[in-house]
Amino acid sequence: MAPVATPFFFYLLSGIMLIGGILVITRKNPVHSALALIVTLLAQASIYLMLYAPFVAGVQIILYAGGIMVLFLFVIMLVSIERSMKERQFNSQWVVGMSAATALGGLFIAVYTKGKDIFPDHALSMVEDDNTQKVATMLYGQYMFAFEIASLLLLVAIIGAVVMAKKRI
Amino acid sequence: MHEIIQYIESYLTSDKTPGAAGNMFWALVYIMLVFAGLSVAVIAMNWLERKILAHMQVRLGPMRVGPHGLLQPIADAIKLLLKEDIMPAEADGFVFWMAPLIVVLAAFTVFVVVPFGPTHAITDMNIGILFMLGVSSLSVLGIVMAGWASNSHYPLIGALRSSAQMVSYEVAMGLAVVSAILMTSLNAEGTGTLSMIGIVQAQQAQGEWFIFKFFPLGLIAFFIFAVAMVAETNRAPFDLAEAESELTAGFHTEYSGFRWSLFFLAEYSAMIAVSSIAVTLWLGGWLRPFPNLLSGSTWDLLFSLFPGVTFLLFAAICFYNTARMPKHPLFRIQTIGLAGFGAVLGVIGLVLFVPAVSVRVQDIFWFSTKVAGFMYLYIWYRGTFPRYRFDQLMRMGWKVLLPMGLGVLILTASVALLQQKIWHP
Amino acid sequence: MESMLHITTLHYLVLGAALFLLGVIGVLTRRNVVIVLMSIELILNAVNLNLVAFSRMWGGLHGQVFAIFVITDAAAEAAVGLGILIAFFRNKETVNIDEVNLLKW
Amino acid sequence: MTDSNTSLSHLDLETPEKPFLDANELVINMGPQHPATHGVLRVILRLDGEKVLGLECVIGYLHRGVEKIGEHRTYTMFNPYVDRMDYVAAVSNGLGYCETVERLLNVEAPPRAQHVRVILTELNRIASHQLWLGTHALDIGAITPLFYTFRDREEILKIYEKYCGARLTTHAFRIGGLQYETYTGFEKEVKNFLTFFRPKIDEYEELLTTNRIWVERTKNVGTISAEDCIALGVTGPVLRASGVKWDLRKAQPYANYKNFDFEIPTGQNGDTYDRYLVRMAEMRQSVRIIQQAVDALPEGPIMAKVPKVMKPPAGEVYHSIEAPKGELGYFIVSDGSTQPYRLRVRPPSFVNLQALDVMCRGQLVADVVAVIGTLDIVLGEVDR
Repeated sequence: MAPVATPFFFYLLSGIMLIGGILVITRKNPVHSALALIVTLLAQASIYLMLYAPFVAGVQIILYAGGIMVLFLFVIMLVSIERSMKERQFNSQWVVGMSAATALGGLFIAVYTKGKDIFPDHALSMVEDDNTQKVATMLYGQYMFAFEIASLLLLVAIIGAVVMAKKRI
Repeated sequence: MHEIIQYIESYLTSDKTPGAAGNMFWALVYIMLVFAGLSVAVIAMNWLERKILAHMQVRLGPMRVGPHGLLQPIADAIKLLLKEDIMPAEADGFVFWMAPLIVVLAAFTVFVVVPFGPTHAITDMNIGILFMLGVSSLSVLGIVMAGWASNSHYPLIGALRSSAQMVSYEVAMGLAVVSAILMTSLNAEGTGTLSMIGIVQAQQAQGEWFIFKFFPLGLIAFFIFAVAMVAETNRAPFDLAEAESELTAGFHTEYSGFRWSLFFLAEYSAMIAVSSIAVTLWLGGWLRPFPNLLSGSTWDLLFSLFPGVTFLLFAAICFYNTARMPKHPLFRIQTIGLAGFGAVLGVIGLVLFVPAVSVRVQDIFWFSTKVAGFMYLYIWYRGTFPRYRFDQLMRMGWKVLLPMGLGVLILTASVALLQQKIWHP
Repeated sequence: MESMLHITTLHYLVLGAALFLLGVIGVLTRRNVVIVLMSIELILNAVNLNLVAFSRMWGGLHGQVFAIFVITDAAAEAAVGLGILIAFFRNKETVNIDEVNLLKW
Repeated sequence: MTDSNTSLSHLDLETPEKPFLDANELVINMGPQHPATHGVLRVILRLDGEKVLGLECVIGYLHRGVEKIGEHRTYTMFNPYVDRMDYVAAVSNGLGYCETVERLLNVEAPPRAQHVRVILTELNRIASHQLWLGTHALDIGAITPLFYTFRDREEILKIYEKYCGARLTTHAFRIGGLQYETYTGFEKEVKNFLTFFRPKIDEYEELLTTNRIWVERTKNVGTISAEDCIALGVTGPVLRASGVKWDLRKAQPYANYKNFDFEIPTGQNGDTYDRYLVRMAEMRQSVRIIQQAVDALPEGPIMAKVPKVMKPPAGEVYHSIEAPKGELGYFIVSDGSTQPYRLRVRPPSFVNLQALDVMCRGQLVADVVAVIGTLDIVLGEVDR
C-alpha cells in the first residue's frame, strides 16, 4: 500500500520533527525536553513508514519511544531537577558551539547544493509486504556477525550501566 | 440509491480489509464502528465488573439506577462529566493536560490492526503485532507524565512504579510473542508473518490454535503473556501503580472528573486490546472452536447459530427478570425498560439467524466471546488475589518470566527446526 | 514549486541535516547532562533518517538494517550514559556538565 | 525478663539511614485522610524511593479526653464512655472497667454473670479479629475477605443487639455484674453461631493461608523480635507472634478464665504472617472457650450487691485484661468520693503503635500498609 499525499505528510511530519527538536534543546525542564523528543521520534517513525520501512518504524516506536525514553523519564525523576532548572541553561562556550554548528550547517548546505544532481529524481518504491522477512533474512544472513557484535555490545552496556549505577559493588 | 446498495455490496463481497484495499470511506466507517463498539464494551465492562465482583463478595452491586443497575455506568458517566475538573495549582499544566489524552490515544490506536475477522479490521499491517505492542507500551508514557505533572508525591511514586513495572514485563511479553510468531513460519515457504490477520490465518492453515501447538510450549508462552498482560494493564494483582491502599490512587490521584474518566476509559480499552493480542496469537482469533475436529457443513451451520442463540439467551434472561420484577407502580418504568431491552436483544438475535448476516458476523462473535472470557478473568483476579509488592513483581518479571520466556523461545525454535528439517523435510 | 511538491531523497537528507544540526547545537551548548544525552539521540536519529532514505533510494535494505543497528547502539548508549549520570549525580548532586571536571588539574 | 533485654540498643532509631541519592529523600504524608491508616492516623514517611528510612506517627486527631471525662463522672456514669475507645471491642473495654471498679469496691460478680461476661467478651474478640482480618486483607489488596468477615460478624452483632439493644457500643456490663438477664434462646443462638462459625474460619484460611501472594506479602514483613516487643511494651497477638507465651487470661486470670481450657497460640518469627496465624488460631480458641462457657452456664443471680451510689474506699488499683488487641489496663485512684480522683487507661493499640517505626525500617511503602494493618490499631483507642 503506497503512502498517500506524500508531500503534505512529509512537510507536516518534518515540521513536527523540527519543532520537537528545537524544543528538545531549548526547554529548561528536562521532562518537557523528553516529551518533545518523544514527539520527534514518533513523527520520525511515521516518516519511516513513508520510506517503506515499516519494520524500522515499529522498532523505533517500541525501542525508542517505549523503551529508551521511559528510561530517560525514569532517570529524570530519580535525580532532582529543581536546582538545575533555576541555573543558567547554556554553558560558557555556547558562542564557540553555535559557530561550530553554523559552520557545519554551511558545510551541509554547500555539499547538498553542489551534489544534489547525483540523487535520482524518483526514488524507488519498494515492496512493503515482505519487508520484515527481508530485513530478518539480512540480519541473520549477511549481517550475522554484526548482529552478534551488537548483542555483545548490549551485554557490555547492561553490565556497564549496572556497575555505574550501583552504590557499592 | 441503487449505487449506494451496489457500493455496500461491493464491500460485502470484497476479501480485503478496507485499509489494505485503500478504501478510505470504509476505513472511516470501521473506525467509527470500532470506536462505538469499544465505548459500549467499556460501559458493559464497567457494569459487569461491579456486578460480578459484587456477587463474588456476597452482595448485590448496583441495583438502583435502572433494572439491576443497568443504567449505572451511564449515571456514572454523567456524574463524571458534570464534576468539577480540578487542576492542582503546582501542576505542570500542559503535561497534566496531555497525559490522559496520550493514554487514551495509545489505548485506542492499537485497535487499528485488531482483526475481528479476515476482513473485519481497519487495516492489515505488515508489522501488525509489532505495532500493537509498541503503541500499547506508549500508554506508560502517559502514566509517567500524569504522575510527574501532578507534582505530588503519591502520583510520582505511582508513575515510577509503573515505568519500572513496564520495563520488567515488556521483555518477557516480547519473548512470548516471538515464540508464537515463530510458529507462524511452519508452512511450505518457511516464512512467518507479523501481520495480525496472517497469524490467525497461519493457525487456520495449520489446523491448530497456537496454545496447543508443541504442547506444552504454546501453553507456557500463553501463560507468560497472560501474566505479563495483566501487569501491562496495571490490573489486580499487579495494580501497583494505582494501589489504593498504599498510594491512595497512584498516578491519577490528582485527576478528577472528565480527565479521570479518560484514564478509566483507557484502562478498560487497554485490557481489551491486550486480550485481543492474546486471542489473536494463541486462541485462534476469529476462528470458531474445534475448526478441524468438528468440521463439515453440518457443524459449520451449527456453529453459525451460536451468535443468534446467545443473543436470544440474553433476551430470555431479560424477560425472566422482567417477570420477577416487583409488581408495583413504582417499578413500572423499570419493568418496561427491561422488557424493551430484552426485545431489542431478541430482535438482534433473530436478525443474526439470517444466513447472509450470520456468515459476516460470526467471526466478530467468536472473537468477542474469547475476549470476553479474558475480561471475566480480569474481574476474577481482582476478586481473589491480594496485591503483589513492587519488588516481588520485579523479581517475578526478571527472574521467573524472563528465563521462562527465553527457554520457551529456544525450545520452540528447536522443535520447529526439527520438524521442518527432520520430520517433514 | 514543482520540486517542493515532489519529495525526493534530498528532502529527507535536508531534514536529516537539520535534525543533526539541532542535535549538535544541543550537545555543544546545553549544560544539563540529560538534555545533552537527548541531543545525542537526536543526532543518531538524523543519521537513521539518512540511512533509511538512502535505503529507499537504492532499493536495498542495507540502510534499514544499519538503522536497526544504530537503534541498538542508541539503547546501549542511553543505558550507559544514564548510569554515568546517576553515578555523577550521587557524587556531585548536580546534573550540570560543566562540573564534570574531576580529571582537570 | 532481665533488664538487659529491655533495651533497644541494637536499633539506632535516632539517626536515619542514608538514602541512595542523598538529595532525594522523599517525605510522604500518609494520612490523616488515607484509605489504609484505619482512621485518622497520620504517618510521616521518609522514603528513599520506595524504601522506608523512618517514620513518625502523629496522633490525636480523635482525642476526646476520655480519661479527663472519667474524673468528672461518677463510676457508673463513666461506664458507657469506655465503649467509645476501642469501638470494635466495646465489650472488652467494658469488662476491664467493670472489673477494675469491682476490685476497688471489693465485690465480685456472681458466677452466672462471669460466664455471660466471658461469652460476650470472647464473641467480641472474634468480632474484632474478623474486622481486623477483613481490613488487613483489604490493605494488602484482597478485597473479598472483607465482605465475608463482615457477613459473619453480623451474626455476633445480632446477638449483642438482642442482648443489650446496641450493636457496636454495647454497654453490656454493669459494675457488679449484669443489668439484664440473658434473653430466651441466648444459649441456643450462641451455640448456633459456634457451629456456623467454625467452618467460616476454614473458609478464611482457605482464601489466604496458602495463597502464594498473601504469603509473599506477609512473610518476613514487619518482623519484630521478642526483645523489642518487650522493650516497647507491645502486647497481645503481636507479642505472642514473636514467640512470647504471654496472655493475661492465663498469666493473671481474671473473670473466670481459669475455669476454661484453652491454649495460647504463639508464633516464632514475629512477622506479619505469624501474627495472622496467631489471630486465626485465637479465633478458634475463642470458639472453644465460648463452647465451654455456654455448656456450663450456671443459674443464679446476675448482680452482686453494690451500693446505688458508689463510693469506693480511698486507694488505687490497676487491673488489666487481655483485650483483642493486647493488654488493656485501667488505673483508678479513688479519694473516697463518687468520682475517680484520677483515671488512666493503658490502651493496647496506643502502645503497640510505638512498634511501627521499628517494624517498618528498611521495608517498602507497601509493607507500611501491611504493618499498620497487622498491628490492628483502632484510632479511637490510640487517641482516647
